[in-house]
Amino acid sequence: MSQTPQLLFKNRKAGETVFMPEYRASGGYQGLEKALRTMTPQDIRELVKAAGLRGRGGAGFPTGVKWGFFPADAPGVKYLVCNCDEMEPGTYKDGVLLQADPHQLVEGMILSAFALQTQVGYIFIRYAYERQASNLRKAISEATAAGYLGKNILGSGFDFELHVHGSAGRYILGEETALLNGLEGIRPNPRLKPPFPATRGLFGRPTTVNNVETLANIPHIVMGGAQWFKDLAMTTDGSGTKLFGLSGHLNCTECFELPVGIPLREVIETYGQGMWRNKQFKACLPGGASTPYLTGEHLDVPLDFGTLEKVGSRFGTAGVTAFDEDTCMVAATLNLIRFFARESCGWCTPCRDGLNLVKWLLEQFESGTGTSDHLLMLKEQLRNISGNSFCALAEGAMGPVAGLLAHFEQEIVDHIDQGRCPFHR
Amino acid sequence: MADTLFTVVLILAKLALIFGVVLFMAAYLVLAERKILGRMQLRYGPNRVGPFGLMQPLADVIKLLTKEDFLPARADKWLFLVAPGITAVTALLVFAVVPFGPTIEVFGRTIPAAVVDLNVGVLYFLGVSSMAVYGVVLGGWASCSKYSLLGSVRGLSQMVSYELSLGLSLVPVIMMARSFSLHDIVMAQASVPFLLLNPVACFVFLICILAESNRIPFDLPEAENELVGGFHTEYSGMRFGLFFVGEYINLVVLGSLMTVFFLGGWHGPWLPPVVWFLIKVLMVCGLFIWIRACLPRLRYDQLMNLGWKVLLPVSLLNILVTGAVLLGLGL
Amino acid sequence: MSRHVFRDIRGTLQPFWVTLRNLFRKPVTVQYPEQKQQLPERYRARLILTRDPDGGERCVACHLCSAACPVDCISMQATEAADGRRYAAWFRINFTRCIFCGLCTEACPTKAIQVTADFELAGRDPLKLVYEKVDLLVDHCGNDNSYNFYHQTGIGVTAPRGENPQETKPMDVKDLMP
Amino acid sequence: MVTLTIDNQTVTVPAGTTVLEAAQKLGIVVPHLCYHKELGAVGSCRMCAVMIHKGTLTGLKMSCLIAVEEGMVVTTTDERSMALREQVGEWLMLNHPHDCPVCDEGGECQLQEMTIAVGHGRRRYTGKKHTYPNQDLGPFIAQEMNRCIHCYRCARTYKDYCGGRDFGVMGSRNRVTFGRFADGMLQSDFSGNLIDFCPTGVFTDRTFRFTSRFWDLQEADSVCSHCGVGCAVIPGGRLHQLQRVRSGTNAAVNGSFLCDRGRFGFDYGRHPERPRRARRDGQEVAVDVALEALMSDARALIDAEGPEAVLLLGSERASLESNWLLQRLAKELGCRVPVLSPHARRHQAAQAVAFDLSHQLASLADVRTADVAVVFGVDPLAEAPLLALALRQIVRQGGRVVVCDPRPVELPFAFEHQPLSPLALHELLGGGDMDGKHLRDLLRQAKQPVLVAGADLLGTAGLRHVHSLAQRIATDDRACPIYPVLAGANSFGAALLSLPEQDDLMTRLEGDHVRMMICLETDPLVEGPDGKPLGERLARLEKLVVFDYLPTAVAARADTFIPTCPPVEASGTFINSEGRLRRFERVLAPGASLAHKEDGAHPPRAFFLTQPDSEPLPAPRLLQRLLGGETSLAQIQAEMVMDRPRLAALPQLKAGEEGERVAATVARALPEEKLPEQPAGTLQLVVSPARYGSDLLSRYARQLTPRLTTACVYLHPEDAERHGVQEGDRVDLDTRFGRFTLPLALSETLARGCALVENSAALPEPIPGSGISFCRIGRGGANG
Repeated sequence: MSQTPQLLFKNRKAGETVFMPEYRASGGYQGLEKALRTMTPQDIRELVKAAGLRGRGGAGFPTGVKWGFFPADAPGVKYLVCNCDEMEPGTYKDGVLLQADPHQLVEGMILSAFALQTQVGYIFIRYAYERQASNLRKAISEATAAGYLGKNILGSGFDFELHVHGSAGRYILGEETALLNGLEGIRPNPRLKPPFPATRGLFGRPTTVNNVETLANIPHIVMGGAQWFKDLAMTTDGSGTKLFGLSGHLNCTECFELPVGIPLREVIETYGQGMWRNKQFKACLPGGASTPYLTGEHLDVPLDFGTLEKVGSRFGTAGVTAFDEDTCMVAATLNLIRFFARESCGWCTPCRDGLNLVKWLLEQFESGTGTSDHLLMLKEQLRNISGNSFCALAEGAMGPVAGLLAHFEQEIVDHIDQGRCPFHR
Repeated sequence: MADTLFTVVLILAKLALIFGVVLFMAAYLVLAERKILGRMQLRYGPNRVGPFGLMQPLADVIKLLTKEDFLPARADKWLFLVAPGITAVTALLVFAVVPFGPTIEVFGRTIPAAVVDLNVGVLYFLGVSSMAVYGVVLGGWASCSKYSLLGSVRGLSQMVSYELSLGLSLVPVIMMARSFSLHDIVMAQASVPFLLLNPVACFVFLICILAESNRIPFDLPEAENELVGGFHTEYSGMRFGLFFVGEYINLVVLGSLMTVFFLGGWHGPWLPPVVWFLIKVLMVCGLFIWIRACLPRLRYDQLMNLGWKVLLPVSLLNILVTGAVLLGLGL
Repeated sequence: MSRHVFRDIRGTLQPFWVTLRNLFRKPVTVQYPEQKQQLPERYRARLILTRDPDGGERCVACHLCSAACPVDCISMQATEAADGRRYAAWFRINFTRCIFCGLCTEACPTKAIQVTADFELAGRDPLKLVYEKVDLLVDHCGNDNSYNFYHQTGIGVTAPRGENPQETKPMDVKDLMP
Repeated sequence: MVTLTIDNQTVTVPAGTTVLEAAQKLGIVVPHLCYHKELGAVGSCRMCAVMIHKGTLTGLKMSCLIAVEEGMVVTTTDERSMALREQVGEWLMLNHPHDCPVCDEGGECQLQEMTIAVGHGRRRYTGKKHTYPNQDLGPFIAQEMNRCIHCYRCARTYKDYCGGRDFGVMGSRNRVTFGRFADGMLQSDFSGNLIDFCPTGVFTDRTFRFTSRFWDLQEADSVCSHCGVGCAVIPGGRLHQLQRVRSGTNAAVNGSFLCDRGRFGFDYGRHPERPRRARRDGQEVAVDVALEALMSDARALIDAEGPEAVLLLGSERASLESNWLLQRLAKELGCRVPVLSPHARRHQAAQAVAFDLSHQLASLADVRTADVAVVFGVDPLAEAPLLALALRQIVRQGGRVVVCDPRPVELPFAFEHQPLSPLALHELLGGGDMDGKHLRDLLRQAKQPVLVAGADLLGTAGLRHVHSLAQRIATDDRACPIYPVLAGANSFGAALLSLPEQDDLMTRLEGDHVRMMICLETDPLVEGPDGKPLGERLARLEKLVVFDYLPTAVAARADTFIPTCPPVEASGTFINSEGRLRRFERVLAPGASLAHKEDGAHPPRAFFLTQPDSEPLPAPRLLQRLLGGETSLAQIQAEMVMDRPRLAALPQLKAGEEGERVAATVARALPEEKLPEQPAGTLQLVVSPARYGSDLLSRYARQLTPRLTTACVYLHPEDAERHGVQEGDRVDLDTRFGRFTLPLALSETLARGCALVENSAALPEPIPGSGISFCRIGRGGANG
């Protein structure tokens, strides 16, 4: 349990936030200094690519590849945006990270900005993360005072300014193009892609949007090197460590930094300290609310992007939410779908109206008025919403529904047959 | 002088009688047809005017007479006006030679029971009845309407086609009667009607007169549901009435001829000859009406095929056979 | 020659027998003015405009009946009442043209226009057969005693907006809560 | 060009076309809702799914978003895409109310069509439906939010395309609503486009509310006659009454848009005082009697007094055919050629456009695609509203618009305004370098520059300068076309028909030669610049004959009045400002409406062979009767082509098409216009049309009343201070057409040294585009 190398959480102390002196004492800003003195932007980009870092915000797109699309050499203003709009149910790792150690993100952003040659950075932070935002503001002012931010950073001739921007507080703002719209001050509907933000992003300029954890990993990669970072993972094609936010029917629901590729059983039994009240494990969401369920048969699956995709789920944000044997999966899914239907921006039909229909169908099952026609309808919804919505919200929302239909269809049938919820006492 | 005067008076009297009887029969045939058709179709037929609808013909005449006499624009005025008359008049004219009874002796004179007893009565009948087609053709053509024209063209070719078989079907009759006089023909059937002697000729004749009279199943010139009435589409009022009456007079006339040529004329036991004659004529008319209730209209090509490919060879063959038999019998 | 000679001959002669037999049967004709027939329930004759169960005019003058009418015998003008109800300012059916096909009743979304079995419409003055709304509107629901179109529409006419069955209350669009 | 295969048919389309548009070209309708050809695709409704078998992206894709690729293979009837479309139909109908019978959109509703097209017919959702509160959006537009399917077309039309600021999207998820922040009349001058662009019945025409069904309307392709732009419109009416106007489509002119003046200002033709009977000396007479009498009067006068005795006056709102037949009538009578416009200066400017500039005129489509536009002397929203919309598209695409105009021009987009008084504007154009260099550089650097010239303010001299400026800007590889703004629907046509020997109206009326005047669909007292002297002169005429369909001032003074028909009741041809021949077709038969007069009133029960009051005949028909012998419009047009070769396209012209540009033949020398000297102590007077209620037609369009603004005098604050007047004062204005008193309003964006009044009924003589004149201003004595 303690042998996992702690990168992001190495300075974490309960109830405390680490600021400049401690951060620097623990080796902070060394990566930045090393990079600005000895490396070219191209070197950093290639290093990140070699390290195999995959986006920690949920989609898991390789960061190096994403940076490869960015026109770093193009003239004019370019933007780096940090997506800290962490609104997914079951996911709270960024909040914990920023609560513990905000400077990591600041350093990571400066490094990334240098790698991508962007002049302006924004941290788009969830409205509820007031403490984290003030931590960040303090970290930024400290970094500015220390010369890590502003004009001509460390004499390298590189300029970077960093701003914290509070979100208006809707889930859709976590979608990168909606986030850009929100940042611009207009209605946060997702934008049409292409053009991708890398070519036309914030204010029409090239922009890259990365998750907090992704950016916070950059200094460690620069310091430790690509191979070291890859070796941290327990699977061959994974890399690095990951912040696992445990929640649900577990004895311990905390955030841990664990290696990528750790088996689910170990997460539940060792770190989660087993199921709450000694009940049986029934299912879990492996990576936040928008990922299909894993069941007891998946307990030995290593938690990584590739392996989870093979079993029909997604790694997502690694916010593991466990359910015990007494949980009605229809009710659990309905609860999630209610959230997603409420958080739809209303732009495209599958999300705006389709999720509501799914919600209504699940309500029918749960209230005992569902029929087998409704089950057929639910399957149609799954087929028609997934892959056909404008952005990933509706598709993610259908993740739990897909899991429900794949593993717990019998539970729906029980609801229909009994005319009531079998778990309801 | 007195002789001539007597003849004239006699002829006029016979004419008046025949005229009256034939027209009366035509009028009531209309009613009879409507009633019989109705009953055959499980209807009542006309039953509103007078008891059992017996005054219906009168009502029809009044109606027809009071209707507007309509002349289509661009119609050929004179022909249009004359055509219905031709139909009615030719039908009546044929009746001049029809003997409806044996010769009677009045004041020492032998008077034939016909307007005239021509010794070429058959030829007269053939000649005059051919004239009837003019009514149809001219009426249709003069109307300046495409339906009328189509109807009259159909009528023309139909009549020409069947005229031939009609004439040929009478040849065996003449051969057997050895006379062109209708009176002689009737006399020749005193014992056995030609129907029994030569049923083939009778059958051909029956079909041909059906076609001559433009009645179902040979009513192609009118064909209400294809040609809106055919040659008389544009006629209204009494002119239409004339066509109509002409058709029924024709029915009576052809019935009479059928009687004369094949049914033995006025010959018959117990009853007076004229009554026999009437009974036979009405039977033929009844047959016509019955056929109308039963058979559908032929298609045009079927009509022509029947005329030229069936009836004509059959009647020619019949002449040969009749001739051979007569020769064989040495008569 | 046809291969079915005997069938054809039989087919030609059979009608003679049928007609002959019919000649001695009793006709089926109903002698109309003296005898009257019991009409079927769905007989289609004179049209009426019915009212909804609450007594309001059902017709909303949507023009669907006039659009469905194959002989263009229906005409109307829609107008709006103070409560937002759409109704016919005038409604006219020209029964001299009507062919009683009933397509208007099929088209009617509010069940306003309905057929009755009253078919004795003949008259000498054609204008007397041009029926106006006052002649057409009746005081009952016709053959459906429960349907009220405005309960299904979502617009507030018979009840305030959102208070009909199967509707939620109007949402507060300025509410910041999701 | 790219070739691809859709449903086993190959089609070749330009690169950049979407699959949806390519399919449409093949006649394959892919159901869609949020896509509109003017607004483009945003991919929100997800209905236009097709299956792409070969291409960069394969699988189920939205056809409105996928650009065509060479060799692409697409099927539109794939099972998966059909299933998705049907599902989208179901989603959209979840909350849609079943109120089609009481919805004005019923029958022309894209949602109805698409729901049927996708095959959604059975409702499976039995839950509750959402309802929304509605907003009062003013007298023109009714809102019924329950019907909304959230395609965002309204916001894209109103905000993005038309630049309206008081309308938008509110809320999220399936509670998204579209509307104003608070109840109130929509402020944009293009608000009516919401009606056309909403695919369902959320926004409907309130003036047309519950009036008719789409399928009952008589409709025909026509041309809007409110201004010189000549937008394609489709008026619709029933029971002999024009009931609404919707936008037609003309890619070269208005696209699919229409301004509110054109859309809602159509009811001049059903004005209650519209004269429908011929009148002679105060007595109603039959039209033929009146025509005969007028002909014999004219002949007698000409025989007695010579050809000068009868003066014919044509019009800028009469059709090309009417004006030409008027010229024929002059020939027939043996009098001098007709004057074709009551406003000499305006007419001269139109001639300059028709003869000097016609080879380098821009169409509105050219304006939309330009990247720099400089506008001289035009207030687009007032004079040519669709021009404002076209200019907005320049800015939306990143271009720039500069407006040089004395008025406080407001436009629905960001632009650079240079407030220049009329004289300063002439000086600038004539080579003065006041900011001129900046403009010239801007134009020189532009890839596709366009100049917009207002004929009313610039006059012949100004147009000349704009012409030479355009020649200087143009290079070999790119032209610099000019979009002229003319006042009347047929100003260009009237100018094109005019003959060199034609004089202006006042010159002809000098002396006492003219004894009889015949006015064709014009009111020279309002449309001419010389109201008062003209009025005095008209009083001295022996005979005044007026042909018109409006109850105008001159019609009231006529000895002989003959009713004619507005464009919706006749067919004919207009030439719009850009020199485009446009045919309009008759929509309705002339005559009084059969519709009910008040609530519940029935139309007549009795039958007539002719409707009462159905006498009005189109002007060309009446003129032909005067000439003896009526022929068809086609015959007149054939004769016109023989007479005027520039109109060669006339016989092939069809209503509803783009129309043909009339090519220039020989440029003709125009007289120099001398600018007047400004007397000391005066202000330059600018008489500008208001957006509503200035032109003759909208004066009689009562539906526009809610949009009328109060008349006032505008001054720059500095000028007001110099003259000692304050905002809200009633001030006296001494002008050459009289003194009048109006309240004063100040405007920072007005040019200095100018007084601006809007031409309205408040003026003693409404004088449109009076050119350059001067006025003195003082405190109003009457009521302070």
